[in-house]
Amino acid sequence: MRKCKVENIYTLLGEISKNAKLYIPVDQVNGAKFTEYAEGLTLSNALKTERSIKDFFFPQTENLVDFKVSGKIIEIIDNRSEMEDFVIFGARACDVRSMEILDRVFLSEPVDTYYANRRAHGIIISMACNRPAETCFCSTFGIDASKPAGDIVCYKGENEYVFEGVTEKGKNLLEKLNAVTENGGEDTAKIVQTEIKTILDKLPLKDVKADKFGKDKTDKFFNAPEWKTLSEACLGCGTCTFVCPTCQCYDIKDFNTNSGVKRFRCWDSCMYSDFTRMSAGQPRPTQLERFRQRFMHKLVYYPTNNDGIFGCVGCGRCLSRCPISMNIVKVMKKLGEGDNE
Amino acid sequence: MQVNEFKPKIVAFCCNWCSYAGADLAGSNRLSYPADVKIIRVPCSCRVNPMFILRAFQRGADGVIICGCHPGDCHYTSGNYYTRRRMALLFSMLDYLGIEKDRMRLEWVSAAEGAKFATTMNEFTEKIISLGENKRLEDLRCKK
Amino acid sequence: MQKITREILIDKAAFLLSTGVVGSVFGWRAGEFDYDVTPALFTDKTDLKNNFVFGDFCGANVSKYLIKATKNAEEKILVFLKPCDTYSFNQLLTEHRFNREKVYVVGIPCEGMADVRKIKEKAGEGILKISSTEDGVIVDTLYNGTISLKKEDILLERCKNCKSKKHVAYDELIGEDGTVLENDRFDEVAALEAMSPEERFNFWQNELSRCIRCNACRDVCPACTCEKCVFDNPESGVENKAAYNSFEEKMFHIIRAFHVAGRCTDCGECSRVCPQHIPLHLLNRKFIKDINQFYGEYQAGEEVGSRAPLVNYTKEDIEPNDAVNKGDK
Amino acid sequence: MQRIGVFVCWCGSNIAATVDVEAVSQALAKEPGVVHSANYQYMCSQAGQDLIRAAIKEHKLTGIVVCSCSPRMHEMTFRKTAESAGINPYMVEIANIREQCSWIHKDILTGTEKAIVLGRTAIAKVNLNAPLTAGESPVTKRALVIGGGIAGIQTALDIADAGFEVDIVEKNPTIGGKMAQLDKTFPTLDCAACILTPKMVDVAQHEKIRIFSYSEVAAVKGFVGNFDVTIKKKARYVREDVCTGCGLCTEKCPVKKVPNEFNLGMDTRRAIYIPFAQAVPKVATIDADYCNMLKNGKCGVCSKVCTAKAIDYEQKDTLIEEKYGAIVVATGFNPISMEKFDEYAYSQSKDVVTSLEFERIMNAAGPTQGKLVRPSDGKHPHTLVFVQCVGSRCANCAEKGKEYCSKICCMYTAKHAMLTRDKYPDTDVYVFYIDVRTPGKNFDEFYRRAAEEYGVHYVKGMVGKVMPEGDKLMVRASDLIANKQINIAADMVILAAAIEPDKSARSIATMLTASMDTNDFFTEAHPKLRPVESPTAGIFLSGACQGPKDIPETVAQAGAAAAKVIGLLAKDKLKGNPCVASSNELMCNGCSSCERVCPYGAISYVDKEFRGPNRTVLVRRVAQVNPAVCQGCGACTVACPSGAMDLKGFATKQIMAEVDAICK
Repeated sequence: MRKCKVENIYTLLGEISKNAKLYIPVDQVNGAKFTEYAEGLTLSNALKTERSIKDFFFPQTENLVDFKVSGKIIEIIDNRSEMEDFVIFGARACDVRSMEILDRVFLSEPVDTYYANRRAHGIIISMACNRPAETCFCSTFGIDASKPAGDIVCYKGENEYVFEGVTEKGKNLLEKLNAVTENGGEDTAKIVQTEIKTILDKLPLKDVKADKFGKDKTDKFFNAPEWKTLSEACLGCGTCTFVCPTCQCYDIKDFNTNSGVKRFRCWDSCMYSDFTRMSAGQPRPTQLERFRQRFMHKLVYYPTNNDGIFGCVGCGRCLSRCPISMNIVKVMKKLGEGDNE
Repeated sequence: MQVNEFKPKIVAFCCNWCSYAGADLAGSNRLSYPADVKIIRVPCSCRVNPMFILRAFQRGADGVIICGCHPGDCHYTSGNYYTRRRMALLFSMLDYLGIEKDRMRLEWVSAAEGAKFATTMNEFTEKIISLGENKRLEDLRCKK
Repeated sequence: MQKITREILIDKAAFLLSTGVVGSVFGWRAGEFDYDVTPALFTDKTDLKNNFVFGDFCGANVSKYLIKATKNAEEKILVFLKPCDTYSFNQLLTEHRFNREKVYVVGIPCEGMADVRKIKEKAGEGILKISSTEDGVIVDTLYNGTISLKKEDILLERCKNCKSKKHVAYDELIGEDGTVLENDRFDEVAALEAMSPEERFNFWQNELSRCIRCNACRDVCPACTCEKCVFDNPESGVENKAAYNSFEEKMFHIIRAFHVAGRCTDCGECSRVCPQHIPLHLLNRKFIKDINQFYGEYQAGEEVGSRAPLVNYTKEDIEPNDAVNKGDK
Repeated sequence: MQRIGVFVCWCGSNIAATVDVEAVSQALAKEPGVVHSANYQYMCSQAGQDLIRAAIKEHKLTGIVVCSCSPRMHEMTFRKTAESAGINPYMVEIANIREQCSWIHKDILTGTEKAIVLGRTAIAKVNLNAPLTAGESPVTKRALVIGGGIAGIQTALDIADAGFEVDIVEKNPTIGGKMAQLDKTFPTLDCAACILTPKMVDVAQHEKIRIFSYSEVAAVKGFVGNFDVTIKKKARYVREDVCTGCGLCTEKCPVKKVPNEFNLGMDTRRAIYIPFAQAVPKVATIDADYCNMLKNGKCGVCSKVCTAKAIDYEQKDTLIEEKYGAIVVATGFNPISMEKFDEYAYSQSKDVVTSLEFERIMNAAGPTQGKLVRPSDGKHPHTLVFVQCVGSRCANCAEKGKEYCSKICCMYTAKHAMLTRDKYPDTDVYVFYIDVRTPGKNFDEFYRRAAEEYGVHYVKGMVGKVMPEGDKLMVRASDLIANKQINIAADMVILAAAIEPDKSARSIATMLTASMDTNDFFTEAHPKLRPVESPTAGIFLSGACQGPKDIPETVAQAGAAAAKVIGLLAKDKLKGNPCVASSNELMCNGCSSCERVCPYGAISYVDKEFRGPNRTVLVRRVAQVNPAVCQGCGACTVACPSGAMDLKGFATKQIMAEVDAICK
């Protein structure tokens, strides 16, 4: 492990930013946001950034390709820019886990090369959650907020930051920072972890359990009567999906610029009334069905297709953003109330 | 002629009964106005949806002008009264968003006012040239 | 003034249910925490007793839900409406969005609702409990102990400038009716108007560029009740799912504000629900301010059947070119 | 995908001189959807149209773009061409490269470039055009004529003679209009009354004609073939059906000092009156402003003397609702007020009169029984000065007068001068003119006779000032030909006041949604080709309401308007405008915004069952447009937030495509 004094953290960040774009959480007018590092910026103390790190790898909109039509010839222009290396500092355990969930979607065959490209160029420095919030329930999905994954894991102690290289990429980067770090810090890391564990035990949502859900539970929940009351207030907006670190649905849109066509990929939301609309119409015509889709996907379909891994990381963003305060915790509790097995 | 002379794109929505006829009269009387102005014929100025105006700016227009019958003269009695309210609010909103307020204009031009049509277009084009390219309501995708 | 408690409302609802006046109750359902209240329809008395809540976090304007709720309802639906909700209620009736006969409105007074975002800003993360007091709330937190906050510091943005404590529609009132209030709700708009165009442009560019097109503002808006929104309709020519650049954000918000202009009651739900904290109400209020100034005071929803300013005219209306130049001189 | 043919017209050299038509047709050939592009000298000619027809067949065209003159000129022509070749007429769009391009741009590069953009825009639109079919609506076989002057009378008679019912609405107590006030008519000098009053009688006796005298049009709704008109019959306090027109009341009425408007206030009448002897209807009318009985309930003389018991002091204005298929406007003209022309001393001396006043003075039934005497002292005038163009052709004095030529003054002044000299050879008559305009049959001969045979002194020049001095009027003028100042001590000065449309015309135009020019003359649908129709379907123009006219012209136009009306009323059904609004019921949420802005009441709502999700049935309130009533303004399409309401032929998508094409 390597460590650096709290007061030296900006030297360290400066060092990282010499070789790659560095993004750190910075307090903005309306909450913390990953911001490109520049001297003078200060790290946010907020637990979570408003948006997850998903945006870096799977942006809300991206221009995939352009077409130029002249007469009967269609020219295809791949205007993908060469990705630069970039480093994200301060990702939380939940966000880091979300990358694993996205990887399973985008990196399995056929590989999404846009995503893969960004993944290959990105290094994630995670940060243990010193102060989890009441909306946190990552432990439900087996995530340890005191020991996040990531290329490098960081623990913030009272006087020092401690770093632990995890992946090859991470270790390499950490090595490059030897000049601004020193060996040690294991003790600090332990203390931080213990402190975090005590707090995790006090969280109001610590008892939310996902074990009733998972692989092959489609039949059990699909026709549950509870969906009606759960979904009745849903507005059908896309807030939950857009703040979610694991939602990965997108749509492809062509935009006619008058001089050609630009093809965009943009996030879609299963909550939208025209989500996956086909020539035969909308497969999920009511909000109940759309609402059910989102939660069934996170809690049943995804695990079914991905070795039992849940499609939710318990980050709690949807809990604090939903305009009508409906969320996955309420869904899990309500559906879980029913007769088990 | 200068090489880099700014040639603005101006969309003029003209109602069929008054302003389009006014434009025809300007033509018949050989009253010249800049070729930058291109006219779209609509039955009445009240057919002009704010979306059309924004669309024009998106697609690269530097100015949009709507011409209709004088209040009280609408071929459809009241169409231009609605236009007047809609555009008053829309223009005010665009101004509020910091868009140059002189990029959009509403002018009443009757079928008899060929000269007014030409003068209006001359003045408007001049104004748009002085404002320069539309940057605040542009869609970069549509720029060449 | 009588303090409205959940018990009073539950009793009222239970009574109306048992006497058969109504068949269901639209209200608010308790959540995981004290603040995450969800609008909900209750049909069962036990459910009502256990889960119905009313308190500082019942800000949601439930009038729009009546469109869906009344559609298949055989019996009347009881709905508790705060004064500001009743304006939306009337506006929806003006636009024939549901059958008045299917609704039983109980008007409830409102002293302003709390904004949990503001509480979090002041008390930090880790909120374990929020209890109401006479003039504010006491917050138990994980990290900062117990904090008490004054009501005026945690009011929802729209409640800070409450326009009316008067119910413009009800079948029955609990407590006393209030009056239309003097308010400063146009001050922010005026402040923006006083800026230079560049400043205004930068202000809005910054605000609107945060938009993620989640459509929450539209979906919560009681004036946005189209069967299919133009922005969802590929046939409309303006549909887009996510804004690629600032133009589309502007297009969406300008057109949305324009579509609700004269119909917007200024309920403020758009700003309340925006996950990106964009002050969207400032767009709608600009239209309201302009309408009042150009065409005379008009409050949407004040009266059922009133003619919205954009579907109305006088022969002496202000010319658009003068309207934008009103600030100059 | 459409198969579009582009046809670029040279319009002789009108277009070809400033637009490279070959380049335009080549450039447009590359546009999406275009399969054929050609240019030709005159597309609107038979040969040009044949070219289009042949191309439609050969290239299996589904859409046509003609780059030519304004669609207001030849859109119809090309639509018919397309139709005759088997494609829907509404698949034709015109790119206006003449009025909007070749005529206003001098530089061929600019002109060509713009013509290409305009063509491209029309192509973009046609790509989205859909075949449209017009709906049909019935025709009410009755016409309304507004105004009962010679124009209205002639129109009414012509329509009625063709077998259709006609109603005349006249705001005065009698029909007859200005012509009834005239003495003789130029150039034949037959007496106006002798030729007019028989026509008035014909009207009164015609079984197909009803006269609503002392009435006004209060409201007009509907559209061509189906107008709903509210007529306000003003209370005249005399029962028309009972009054015999004996005139006894008009002799016994004690209120004697009412200015007689028929004689332009130069004499008086009673509070109950019949405007003139040959009035139609010959019915008395009580002037409520003067009648003692109506003002303070004291009198009742007329009622006492009326043996027919026709007097009814309790009479109220009544509103009558009628349906018409066509409306003819014949609201006529008035001389302008002379109050802004103080240089002629009109307000200072009674001996300065307008030509219409002079007309009454010369009329045997006038205030002086036709004797030419000075209004001030009743003496016979020896020197008379006629001033022409008073308020006409005021290019630089538009705030005082009119920019246009009033057209009739030259001739009536010649008539007045000639008649004066004829009857009173002892007089000296001067006419001051800018130009003498006599472009009518036998007009110039008439004027020459006045000048040459009757010794009228025609002086080219304007009168600068008229100053009353003693019992003389000192006229200071310039003689432009002799290039000198003239001073004349005149006994009378007669001003040829400009004429302007009747004041009632503006409100009538608004009700009819018929457009007017800046002078408040009604605009014709086309200045040359459709001079008696207003741009609003079903509204026709007769007489001076459309522009200054003399009697023969008025009568000619009245007949022409009648012919148009007859043509319309002869149809059983009218083909409507297919470019109407229609609502997409699947998207409509029934909010009523569209209904509120529709000026024609064309939108109604129905509760309709729709298939809901998962085999449910939903009942929704949705808007429906009556295509026969809709006129296609498009106000509803913008009021509708969801875009459920769209306008055929000017659809949102089409207009956006045009915007895109222009901004490309």
